Amino acid sequence: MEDNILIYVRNITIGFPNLKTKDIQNVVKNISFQVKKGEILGVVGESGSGKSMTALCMMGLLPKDVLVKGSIYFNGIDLLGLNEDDLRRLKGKEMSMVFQEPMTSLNPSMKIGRQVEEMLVLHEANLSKEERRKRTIEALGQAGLSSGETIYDKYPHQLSGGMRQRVMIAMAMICKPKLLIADEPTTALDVTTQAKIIELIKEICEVNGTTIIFISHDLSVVRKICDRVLVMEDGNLVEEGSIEEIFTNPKKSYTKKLLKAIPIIDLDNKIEKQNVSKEFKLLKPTDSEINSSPINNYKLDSDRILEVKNLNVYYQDQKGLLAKETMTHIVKDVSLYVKRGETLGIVGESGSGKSTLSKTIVGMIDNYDGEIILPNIKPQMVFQDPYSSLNPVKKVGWILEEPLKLQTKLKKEERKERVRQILRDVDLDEKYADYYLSELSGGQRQRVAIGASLIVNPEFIVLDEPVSALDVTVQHQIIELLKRLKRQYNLSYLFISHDLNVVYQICDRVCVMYNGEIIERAPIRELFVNPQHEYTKKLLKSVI
Amino acid sequence: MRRRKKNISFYLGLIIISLVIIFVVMGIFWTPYDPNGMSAALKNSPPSLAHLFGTDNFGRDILSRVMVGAKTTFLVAFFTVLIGASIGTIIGALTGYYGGLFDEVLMRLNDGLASFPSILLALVFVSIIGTGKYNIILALGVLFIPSYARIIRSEFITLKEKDFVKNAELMGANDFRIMFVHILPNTKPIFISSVSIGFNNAVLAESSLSYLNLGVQPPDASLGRMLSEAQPYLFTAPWYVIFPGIMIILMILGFSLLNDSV
Amino acid sequence: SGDKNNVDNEQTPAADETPRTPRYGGSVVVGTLQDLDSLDPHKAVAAGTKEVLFNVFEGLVKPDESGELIPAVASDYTISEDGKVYTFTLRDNVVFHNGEKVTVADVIYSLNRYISLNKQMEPVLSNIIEVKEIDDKTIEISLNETDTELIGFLTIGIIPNEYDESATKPIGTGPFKFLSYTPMESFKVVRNEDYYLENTPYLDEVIFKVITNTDSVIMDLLSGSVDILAYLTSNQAKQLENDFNIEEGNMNLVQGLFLNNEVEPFNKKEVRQALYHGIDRQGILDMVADGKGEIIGSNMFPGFAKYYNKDLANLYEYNPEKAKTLLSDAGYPNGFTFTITVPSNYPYHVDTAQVIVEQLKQIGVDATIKQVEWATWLSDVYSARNYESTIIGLDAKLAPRDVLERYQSDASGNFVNYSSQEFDEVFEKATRTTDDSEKVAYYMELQELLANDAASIYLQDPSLLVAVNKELGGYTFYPVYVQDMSKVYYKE
Amino acid sequence: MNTIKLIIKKIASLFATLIIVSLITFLAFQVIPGDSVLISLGTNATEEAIEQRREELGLNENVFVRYFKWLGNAAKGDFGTSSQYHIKVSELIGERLSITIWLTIISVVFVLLISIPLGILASNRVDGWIDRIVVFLTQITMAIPPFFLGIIITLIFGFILRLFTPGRFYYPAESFNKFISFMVFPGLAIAIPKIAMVVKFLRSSIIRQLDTDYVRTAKSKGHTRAGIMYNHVLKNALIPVITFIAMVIADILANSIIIEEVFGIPGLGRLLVMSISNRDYAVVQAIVLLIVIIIVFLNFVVDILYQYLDPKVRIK
Ligand SMILES: Nc1ncnc2c1ncn2[C@@H]1O[C@H](COP(=O)(O)OP(=O)(O)OP(=O)(O)O)[C@@H](O)[C@H]1O
Ligand SMILES: Nc1ncnc2c1ncn2[C@@H]1O[C@H](COP(=O)(O)OP(=O)(O)OP(=O)(O)O)[C@@H](O)[C@H]1O
Ligand SMILES: [Mg+2]
Ligand SMILES: [Mg+2]
Repeated sequence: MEDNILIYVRNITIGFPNLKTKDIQNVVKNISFQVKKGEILGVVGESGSGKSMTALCMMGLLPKDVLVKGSIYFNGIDLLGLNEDDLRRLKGKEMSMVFQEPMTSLNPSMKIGRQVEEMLVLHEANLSKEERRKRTIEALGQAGLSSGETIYDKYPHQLSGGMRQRVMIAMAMICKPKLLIADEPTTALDVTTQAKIIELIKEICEVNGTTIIFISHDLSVVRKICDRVLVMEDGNLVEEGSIEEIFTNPKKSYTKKLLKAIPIIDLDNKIEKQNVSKEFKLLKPTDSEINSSPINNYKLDSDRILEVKNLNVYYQDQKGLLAKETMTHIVKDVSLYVKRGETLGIVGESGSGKSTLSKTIVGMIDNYDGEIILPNIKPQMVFQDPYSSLNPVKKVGWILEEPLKLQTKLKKEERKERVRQILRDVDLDEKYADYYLSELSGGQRQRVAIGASLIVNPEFIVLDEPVSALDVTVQHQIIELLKRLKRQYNLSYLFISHDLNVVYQICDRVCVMYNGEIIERAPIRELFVNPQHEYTKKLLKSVI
Repeated sequence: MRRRKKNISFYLGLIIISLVIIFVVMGIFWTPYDPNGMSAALKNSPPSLAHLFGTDNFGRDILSRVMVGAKTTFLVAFFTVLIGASIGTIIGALTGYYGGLFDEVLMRLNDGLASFPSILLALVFVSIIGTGKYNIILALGVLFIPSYARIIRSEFITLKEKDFVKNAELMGANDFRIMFVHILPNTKPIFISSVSIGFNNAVLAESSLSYLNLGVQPPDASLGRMLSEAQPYLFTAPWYVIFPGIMIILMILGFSLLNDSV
Repeated sequence: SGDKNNVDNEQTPAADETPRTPRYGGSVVVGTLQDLDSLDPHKAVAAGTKEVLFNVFEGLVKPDESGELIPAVASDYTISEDGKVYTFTLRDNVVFHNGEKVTVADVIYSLNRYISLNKQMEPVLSNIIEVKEIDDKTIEISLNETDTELIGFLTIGIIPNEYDESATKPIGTGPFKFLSYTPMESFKVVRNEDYYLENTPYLDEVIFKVITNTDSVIMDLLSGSVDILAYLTSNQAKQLENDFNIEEGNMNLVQGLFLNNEVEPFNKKEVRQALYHGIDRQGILDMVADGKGEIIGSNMFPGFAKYYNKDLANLYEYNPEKAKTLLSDAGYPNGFTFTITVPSNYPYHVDTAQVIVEQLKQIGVDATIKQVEWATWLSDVYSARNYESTIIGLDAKLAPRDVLERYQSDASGNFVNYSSQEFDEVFEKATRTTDDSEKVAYYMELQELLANDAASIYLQDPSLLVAVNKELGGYTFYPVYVQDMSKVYYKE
Repeated sequence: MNTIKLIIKKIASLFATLIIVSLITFLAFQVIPGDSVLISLGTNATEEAIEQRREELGLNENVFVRYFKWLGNAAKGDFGTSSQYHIKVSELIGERLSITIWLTIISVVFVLLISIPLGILASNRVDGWIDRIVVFLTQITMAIPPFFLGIIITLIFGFILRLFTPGRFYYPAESFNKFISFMVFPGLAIAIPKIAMVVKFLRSSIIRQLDTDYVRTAKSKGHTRAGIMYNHVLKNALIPVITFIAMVIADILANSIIIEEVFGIPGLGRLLVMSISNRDYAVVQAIVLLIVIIIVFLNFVVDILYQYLDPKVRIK
């Protein structure tokens, strides 16, 4: 083995025993690859193709009943042959990992600061308490969490999706490991933050000689930072090569398909079906727009499905039992509306209050003032974090069937049929109906969540980062599905995403959120062509 | 939630419980002797071929008594847990989910019931509906409610904050469905252990009631009653205590082994 | 050490096969199965309390081991010919535990206090017209009507004049002085140095320890934390044989299956008699007490030898066939069902009930047992008479009328609802007569009446088994409930 | 919510509970047959005597009048006099309460000290041999009725090992050391089945947590098994167990009767049983109320702990 090889994965097969049929289902099939020291290796591929499983396998973190064949050499040591203690010594210090799902991967009852700091406690025992704290806050800051001091004392559920992701990154990098496996580390980050993080990763790689395995769906990011790429499909390693080779001269049909599906913002081809151009250049909604009729006996414009007026949302913070409660003002004086058959996009900085806004709209947060008018509609919501928003003890089939049971009078057979249909729609095999969520990949879970919200064709759906964990082909398919349903049933969406490509493809109008406020709103094309606010300009610069 | 493999405990539990059930069912149709038949000549005779488990202080065949006693004990424990767990779960679910004044009121009642002396409660039941097996079931069942209510409530308090619950609300599930279809299955591991512990407690409570003479009335047999009757003969006729004791242990052991691996 | 010659004749330790020299001093723990209900000798009603207080209080007279009443605080007494005047002469040297001498005033105060507190419960007392002082050594009790048995009630404790702290700091004249009492725990007494009998008692200290859990009794005895314990079961006695002396006496109880004579079908004499024939009393005795005890046939126990009618024990032989015939004659060819209500705190009675249930199956009678708490028994069975049958043991004071008076038709203790004019008449005569042999004859007749009528099913007088530390001697049985510790001593 | 407000609210609701429970106890005494008069008069009772005694004790008054009289006195701190022992209830209960509380503390200490490590040990390697042994042992000990366990412990420690004298109880005032060294054994007898239950409960709660993603994260940090257990799993796993332990404590407190009987400990439990059978209303009432106070307090502590353990939960 060459000296400069850090990781050598040889003939790895990962299989799950199926309790019912008693056979073994291989989710990673006999793959081999090598990673050089200091290299950044990108791993792309179909959702559910075994990327995360391979990564977990390297870290020795697969569930207990999994069967693994093959060997993984780290610096010449066979990881699979190591005993528990020796393997443990490598973890955290020598190799660390950013997990795909940051919500469930953080301990819900432990403060963020302590969770990050723990790395130092475990691996740099000589540090004093103050030093540890300093380093922790520093690491959080590097990961783009400038207010490290306040975040230190928060619990995971008090952070936004992107903030959690950055916490995970800070945690994985704080000890400057030799190998960093990052499984979709930037899915929940807005492009500006993403750019910052990627800079950081690159820098770390250069300064510390860290080797990085970077699993991502975002091919443009992969292209930007990786040296080499692996392409996976259905458990197989279909192609391997340098960035140039793969992106310019793909050999395998899957790779080609993947590259073709990369969404490109083609400003000229965007067909303008909407007649909303009047709104152009509005920083704040005009009075006439909001108060189109007197407040007292307000009736919603028949074509408006949602109207939000001067909404302020707060979170209660209580530090310790005896402390007084304080209120944090998160969403500040937000007004917006969604028309029937329209898709309103919300983009914005991570932690700016997008999820908070959407949760308030669907009625999950009570601490608000202002008005939310949602006449006679049951909005559905796709949560940013699909894993925790779906019932963990139920099978996928049950979860998908539940809304049908609740909202339709379909017979059992019809319901089953609908479930099969929606599974196909979101590009999941029917067999997954029999799976628990814990047995799915990140992207598969996300698709289940989308399926569950779409299955009854609700008039209005709030989607919070619905496609962040999907590979571009599936992403494309989902977006097409959403568009089709929208046309077919005249659905309306409130679509939150940091992925401007996606936003561009699906949204009719966009609001840009920054620090709890809507700083800009415009029809989609206008926004891209002619951004007004500084932040918006910055956002767009990092894409186009 | 991961599917867990069925392991040795499961099969061991299955075997034990099957044996117990066979034993009990057989006792319904046939016993080697009349379980209440006495004989002065046979008083306290040790196990022999004629009396495999020996005889008690009335010369009654212990094997026959264990057979019918196991049935009584099993039924009492089973229904006690059924009553306690079902009502307790409902109360725990409602209070945990809704919280507020409702919770406050029911939980205070619950505290009251939990602190109310069980003997006094049993006496009240006895005075209202008389003694006997069914009365014990009712009294014990009521006594068991608070513990289930507490445990399920505490589970609900944590679970109701989860996003999947909020999501279920959005899907249009009514409170009832959210509580019992969405949240409840998530309490399964805790619920299962409390059922198993409850079964156990019920068997023991039955024997304690017999010990306090409020349980099954003589000459009817129950395992608990036999144990407490056997107590004075611990040294002179140890078989009297050993066989019902083994039966109780088997019953509880089998049940919880089975339970553990569900 | 003790000097045998100085010991009063009457106080000689009862027959111990190999009398060894008693030693003075030492402390003994006596287990009692019932907590004390009051320390006031005039208020205590529980047998278990009287047993204990016997050591602290003495009456004008007190019982000896043969059931005779011997002088105590009084040195002598006479009963007038017509049985209406009792005259007592006080003993000279009796002092209270507080050091004061017992005077006539003390006696009069005590008797009056007792009478006023208890006359409703013991109607006999209302027969007393007055208690008066004759001189500083003599008192006289005069009665309304003739009653020679009243002497049996004069065992009541003498307490200091106007003393009203008996409930917490009892002061008596008995061989032991009260030291302390902890409810549910123990009652401690110490030797009374000034007791009027020289060299009595032997022990320095006696602790009556309340043991409510009969199941831990064996452990307590074996571990040495209890020296004397009465009311053992035959099984417990067996287990203790090696480590303790097991003394056997009589319980002096009438244990019976008492039938409510007013409810169907027990209102029919034939049915009651049928049950008698259908119950194998010897079988019960063998089963529950390994044969220890004595079969009885009426409401009187053998210990009361003078009045006991022994011919009745076998009046009804065990004969299921005859029982069945009687039942069909009475209109129950297929038997009947009934409930036996048993106080659950008496395992002995519960066991007896179990055997009876089994035996009665032979004659087609189906009995079920209902265990109740003592309080419930008192209210439902005894007081409200709302029951079909019950098993209980009846005890009595040393007066034959006390044993039998409850069977008078209108007696308040007549919980079996027995009603017989003949009985009432004979009872009247028995209590009125002053002639002793006539009295005995009447009482024999009363027992016969009860037996012939099968007023209830009289089963047995169980034997009283007492475990006594092998180091101890002098344990004495009485025909009434007492634990006389003044005769107990450590052997040299 | 402000903690002081919370405490005030809890105290208010405690009083409500006390009133409800005392009323229920009172009514229970109306339902069950027998009364203290009959008990104290025994078989000597005549109707006149009973009537007179009832009159003296005010038992002939209307039930509610009696209840409110009791309530009024109780509010002034006067819980009445024991009908059996003719002494003040407070006096009768005083020392017994401390004995029972000691017994409870000793057994709870046993439960906590043994069951938590044992539960962790067992779930450290689920289905490993230690786990199997622990599960098996706990299962068996769970199945032994308390009175029986009491006897076995007396036999083993009292007769075979001679570590204490069965039946020879010492008051704390007599000798505190002897008191404690005696109480250890009944404490053990109470604790053993509870230990088994807590182990079982804790084990299943831990197993549930071990399956979660955050544990995976902790593993990736290079924690040892023990480190994961103490720093991550335990806190989350304890949430349901805390409730259970509070229940166990309440149970020990309220139901140590049988053990007190077997070991001859003059505690509250025994007093309660005796008082119930003696229909000694005042004593029973006072004991029940004491237990209520302790249980409500325990549950309050649990609620507070909850908030501490699960940051998402807020006491309202
Ligand atoms: N416990 C399990 N039992 C059975 N199958 C499982 C289990 N866990 C994961 N799988 C399957 O393994 C496959 C690979 O999952 P993995 O998480 O590695 O996908 P991925 O490539 O990371 O996908 P994504 O991009 O969506 O995260 C998926 O098809 C999933 O259904
Ligand atoms: N439960 C909570 N309690 C207190 N603060 C919270 C809570 N949830 C979110 N916050 C805070 O509210 C702010 C906005 O969070 P939100 O989740 O709405 O952001 P977001 O715009 O969705 O970000 P992202 O794109 O990263 O998901 C964050 O600063 C976060 O720390
Ligand atoms: Mg993945
Ligand atoms: Mg968000």
